[in-house]
Amino acid sequence: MSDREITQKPYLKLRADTQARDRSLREKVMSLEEAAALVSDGDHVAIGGCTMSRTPFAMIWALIRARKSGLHCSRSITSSEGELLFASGVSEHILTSWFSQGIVWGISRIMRAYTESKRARFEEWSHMAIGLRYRAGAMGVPFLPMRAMMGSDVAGQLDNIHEMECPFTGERVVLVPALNPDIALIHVQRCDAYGNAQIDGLEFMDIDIAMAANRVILTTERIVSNDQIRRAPDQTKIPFIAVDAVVEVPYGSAPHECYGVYEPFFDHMDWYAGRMKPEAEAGIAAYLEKYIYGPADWAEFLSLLGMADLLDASRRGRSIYND
Amino acid sequence: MSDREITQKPYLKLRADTQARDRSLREKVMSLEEAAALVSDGDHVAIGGCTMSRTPFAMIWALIRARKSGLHCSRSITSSEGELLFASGVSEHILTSWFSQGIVWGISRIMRAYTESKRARFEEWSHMAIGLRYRAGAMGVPFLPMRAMMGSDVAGQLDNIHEMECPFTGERVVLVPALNPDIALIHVQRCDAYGNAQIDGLEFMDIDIAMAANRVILTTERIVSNDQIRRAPDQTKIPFIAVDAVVEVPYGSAPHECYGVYEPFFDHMDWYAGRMKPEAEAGIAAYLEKYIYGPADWAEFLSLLGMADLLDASRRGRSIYND
Amino acid sequence: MTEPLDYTASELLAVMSGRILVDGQTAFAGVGIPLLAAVLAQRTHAAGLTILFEGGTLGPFVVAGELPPSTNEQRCTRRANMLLSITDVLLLLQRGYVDVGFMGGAQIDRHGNLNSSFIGDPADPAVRLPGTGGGNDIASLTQMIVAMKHERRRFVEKVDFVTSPGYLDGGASREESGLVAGGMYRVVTDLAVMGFDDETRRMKVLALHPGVTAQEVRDNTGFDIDIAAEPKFTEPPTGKELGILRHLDPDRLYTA
Amino acid sequence: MTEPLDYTASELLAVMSGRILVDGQTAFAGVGIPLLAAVLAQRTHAAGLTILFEGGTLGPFVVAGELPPSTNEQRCTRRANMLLSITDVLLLLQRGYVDVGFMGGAQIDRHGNLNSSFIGDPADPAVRLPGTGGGNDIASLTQMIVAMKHERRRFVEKVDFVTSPGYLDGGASREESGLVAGGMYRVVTDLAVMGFDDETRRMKVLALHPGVTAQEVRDNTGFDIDIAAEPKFTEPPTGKELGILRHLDPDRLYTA
Repeated sequence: MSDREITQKPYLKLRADTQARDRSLREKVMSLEEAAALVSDGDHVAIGGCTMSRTPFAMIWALIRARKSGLHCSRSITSSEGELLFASGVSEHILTSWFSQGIVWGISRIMRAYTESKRARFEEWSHMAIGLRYRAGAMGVPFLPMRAMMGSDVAGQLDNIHEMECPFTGERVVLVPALNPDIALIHVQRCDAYGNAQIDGLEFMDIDIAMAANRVILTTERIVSNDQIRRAPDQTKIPFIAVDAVVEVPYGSAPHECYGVYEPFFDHMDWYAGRMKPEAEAGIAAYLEKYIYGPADWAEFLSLLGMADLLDASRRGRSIYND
Repeated sequence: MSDREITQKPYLKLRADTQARDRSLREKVMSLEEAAALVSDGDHVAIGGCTMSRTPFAMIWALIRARKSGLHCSRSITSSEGELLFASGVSEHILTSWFSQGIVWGISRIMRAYTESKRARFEEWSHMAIGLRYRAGAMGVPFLPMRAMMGSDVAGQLDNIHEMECPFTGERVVLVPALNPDIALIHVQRCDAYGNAQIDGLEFMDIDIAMAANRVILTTERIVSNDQIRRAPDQTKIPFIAVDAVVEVPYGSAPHECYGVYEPFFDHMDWYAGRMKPEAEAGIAAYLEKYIYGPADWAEFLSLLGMADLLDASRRGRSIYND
Repeated sequence: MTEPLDYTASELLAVMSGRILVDGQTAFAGVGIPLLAAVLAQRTHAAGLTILFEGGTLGPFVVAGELPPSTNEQRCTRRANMLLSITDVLLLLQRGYVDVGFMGGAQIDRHGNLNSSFIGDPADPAVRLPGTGGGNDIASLTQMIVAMKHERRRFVEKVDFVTSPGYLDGGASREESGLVAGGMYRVVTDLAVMGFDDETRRMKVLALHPGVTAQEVRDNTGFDIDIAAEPKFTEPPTGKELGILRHLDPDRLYTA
Repeated sequence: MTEPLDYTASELLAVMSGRILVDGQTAFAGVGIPLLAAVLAQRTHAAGLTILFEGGTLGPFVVAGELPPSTNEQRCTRRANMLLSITDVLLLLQRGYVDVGFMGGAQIDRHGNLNSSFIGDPADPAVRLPGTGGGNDIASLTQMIVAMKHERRRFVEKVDFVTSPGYLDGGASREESGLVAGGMYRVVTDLAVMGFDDETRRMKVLALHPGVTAQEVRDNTGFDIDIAAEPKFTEPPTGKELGILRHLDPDRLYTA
């Protein structure tokens, strides 16, 4: 199934695609719907954040509503957003190191249903291998060496991994190929209208993903002035030259967390997990209908989560700065 | 001259050396003199900062006073501290990408005198190659690939550089070997007594150097509480587990600059450059006598630079935060 | 002698694996039992233990009653010494800064290989499990401690899929595969503490927990396991240890 | 027509090389003439030009009268959009984010190779020069613009040492060496603007500066250089351009 593979671009093509982007300091603010139009069916979409943290949930919500298809997704660790991508038919292929809603909720029934029936594919690489694949992409090299994955069946079932002897030390290392996503979705606490982004707390693999991708959509809790960015340029984590769209979406990671702003909406996540228990596929179909396709806009989705949950998640989120 | 080479450690030796370090959260505050004792003759010493910025000048000053010898030094770009290392006899080998006091002062007469007479060696690698060599060391891999250096005589005159074909894309890349310095000297704006360091402004190659080295001496403008560090852990750039000594040295980069604290002492640097003009070697010998060996302590060295220069450099340094 | 204390199997697991950690070590910990055990160690015999999370946290303070649901939420970062990117925190393993990796396991075999990917034929599995996460990296690059329930279906002759490498086929096969560093150090269960023979790299019982018999271990192990004729016994959990655990996890999320 | 304006050779160099930069481009600039030229371009025809410094600065604001002495001081960072590590800013070149590299040169040959390492035999040099810095990386990975004085000893048949690769031995030799991207784009001097033949990759004059003759260029070039029989001429510096330069460098550090 070659259409289920993520292929590597030749270097000159990678450069030409990057050079063709307008990398000048220009305003890129748009709506979720406009940003969704930048994603083409069949694209390799890299998803920022990790598990339930800084997931670009609003953007994924918009992609599902826009009825995208054939997306190859990649993420460090995949949580409920992956279940929704499979169940909505948006993606049949997720490259990740771990895939379930979260340890406390057990094994994902949706992931199991789709992968065991071969309707979708969970391509497993080690956490570090995925990180180094994005990093190779960000560095503009075709591979990076590493010292894990050897001996394991994780490496054994992959055909694009290569072992070599170091020409300097004679040591054996594994080479993993670069990932250069067609588009990256990243949610941040703040950025300016040009796309200079600051990230608080855990960065996960977001910087490498942004620099590796051929296009970057930033969703952000708030848009700040370029003057504010320039006052502390050592706090900029993603530069405007790498960004193609900026969307201001308060609570854009809900019901997951955004560091320092809100923790996960645990009540909703518990309820969601429980909803999958009796009949997973019917459960998630109903969820998609009510929470994804149903709402008129993102605010209406947040209303469905409820004001009490939102306040509680926010209180817990801000508490990281209480000490 | 094999004693003029920096050799690569086998991986198991690199690990064993690291595991033998006490990496626990413990106080490491000591004097410049005590820290200097951690450096052994013949060590590979990596120097943080770049050109005239965040140079660990006080630490180098202490190493020269301690009459170290045979040090192999490496640095991204080398300025007057390299002239002093050569002229004092502390080092006969500097691996760097560029070596002169600074563009505005022309070609270093000391660098020329020592290298042209073959009393010392300036081993030239490209800026990015040095960065990637430290990064490979920090990552625990024996090499990293890159796409520069090919075709040039810079690569041509090195024997520890290797070309290969990417097994995934067939593209040609250059491999550069890891640098794992025996000891790194890094000057920072602030750190705690355990060695958790924050760096403002330009990082240069300091993070990779610190993580690559087998031992790290931090000099710092000031020591702050561990509580202050823990209040913003995303601002920590070098973790305590990698640090072996913490020395509080106000103006520890003088007469070079420390971002946001002071700019270079330009009057002194101009005077110094002029001092080398008529007779470089006699000039630097006199400088060593008066400024390095002469002072009773670092405060006396600063006194020789003069209060007016210090105030002016500080005013200019802080001005970065005026906007 | 006072009355023996009451404790759950999970509490026993947390206490016994926490005791293996040594003061001054740097340990990569997963959430659940490993994290509880590591914090317990810090608050008993190993105040200078440094905890790392694969989400990117170095040296955090874990708040009682606010245990993180994964290693990637902000709860993992409270009063931490440093936050790093995922790739950079994992690279600490490769660079050699980390002494111990500490995680749970779904299935383990006689040579300490862990499977968290597939039950059954990987090409057509009975169950697709959540996968490696950082498990493969941690097991490849550190001395590993695994804490898990001792059940016959979990302790198998040969795992269906090697997600996180132990000693592979035993003997020198791990080193020969290119994994020159690290290796499986201890497996801690609710029945016993296991290690591995230096030569054959086969799992063996080092000590039984109080009241456990050799036969009980054999009955719950899916392969032939070496147990000394006169086995050693671990010391039972103390009131202090149990008190700390219950303070940390008052809702018994991980210790029910 | 007004009186021709007075300007120094360095000012001419800055104006002429600045004009080559295009609005919207991303340019790696060295200090001295390249930086002055880039800022001049921003303040004339290329407001959307992004400047990068190899010290780690992306999109700075250069304050008039406070020109940085190297690309590594805090003066390079004022009101910048982002600061990166040196390695990471150089990797932007490799990843393809940068259009143009812009630097000075000590010695150049007919195929655009630059030498900033050794005068004479590298094994026993007459002069040890300061070396590549980021020059090799920038020349390997971008379209290059070089600004330098036009002197016979600087424009040589073959450089003593290829520090920063141009087209190496001409023809396809650059690509064949593995340098598949970038290449020498323009050489700007106080006499003329040069480019390179698409096939042979030999340097050729594209335009002479006002008042300069073809013979003057030949006299100051150490190799046979192609000049059209009826050469084009550049437009002289304008009062606006010179005014901006003198505002930026009031002490004439770089434009004396």
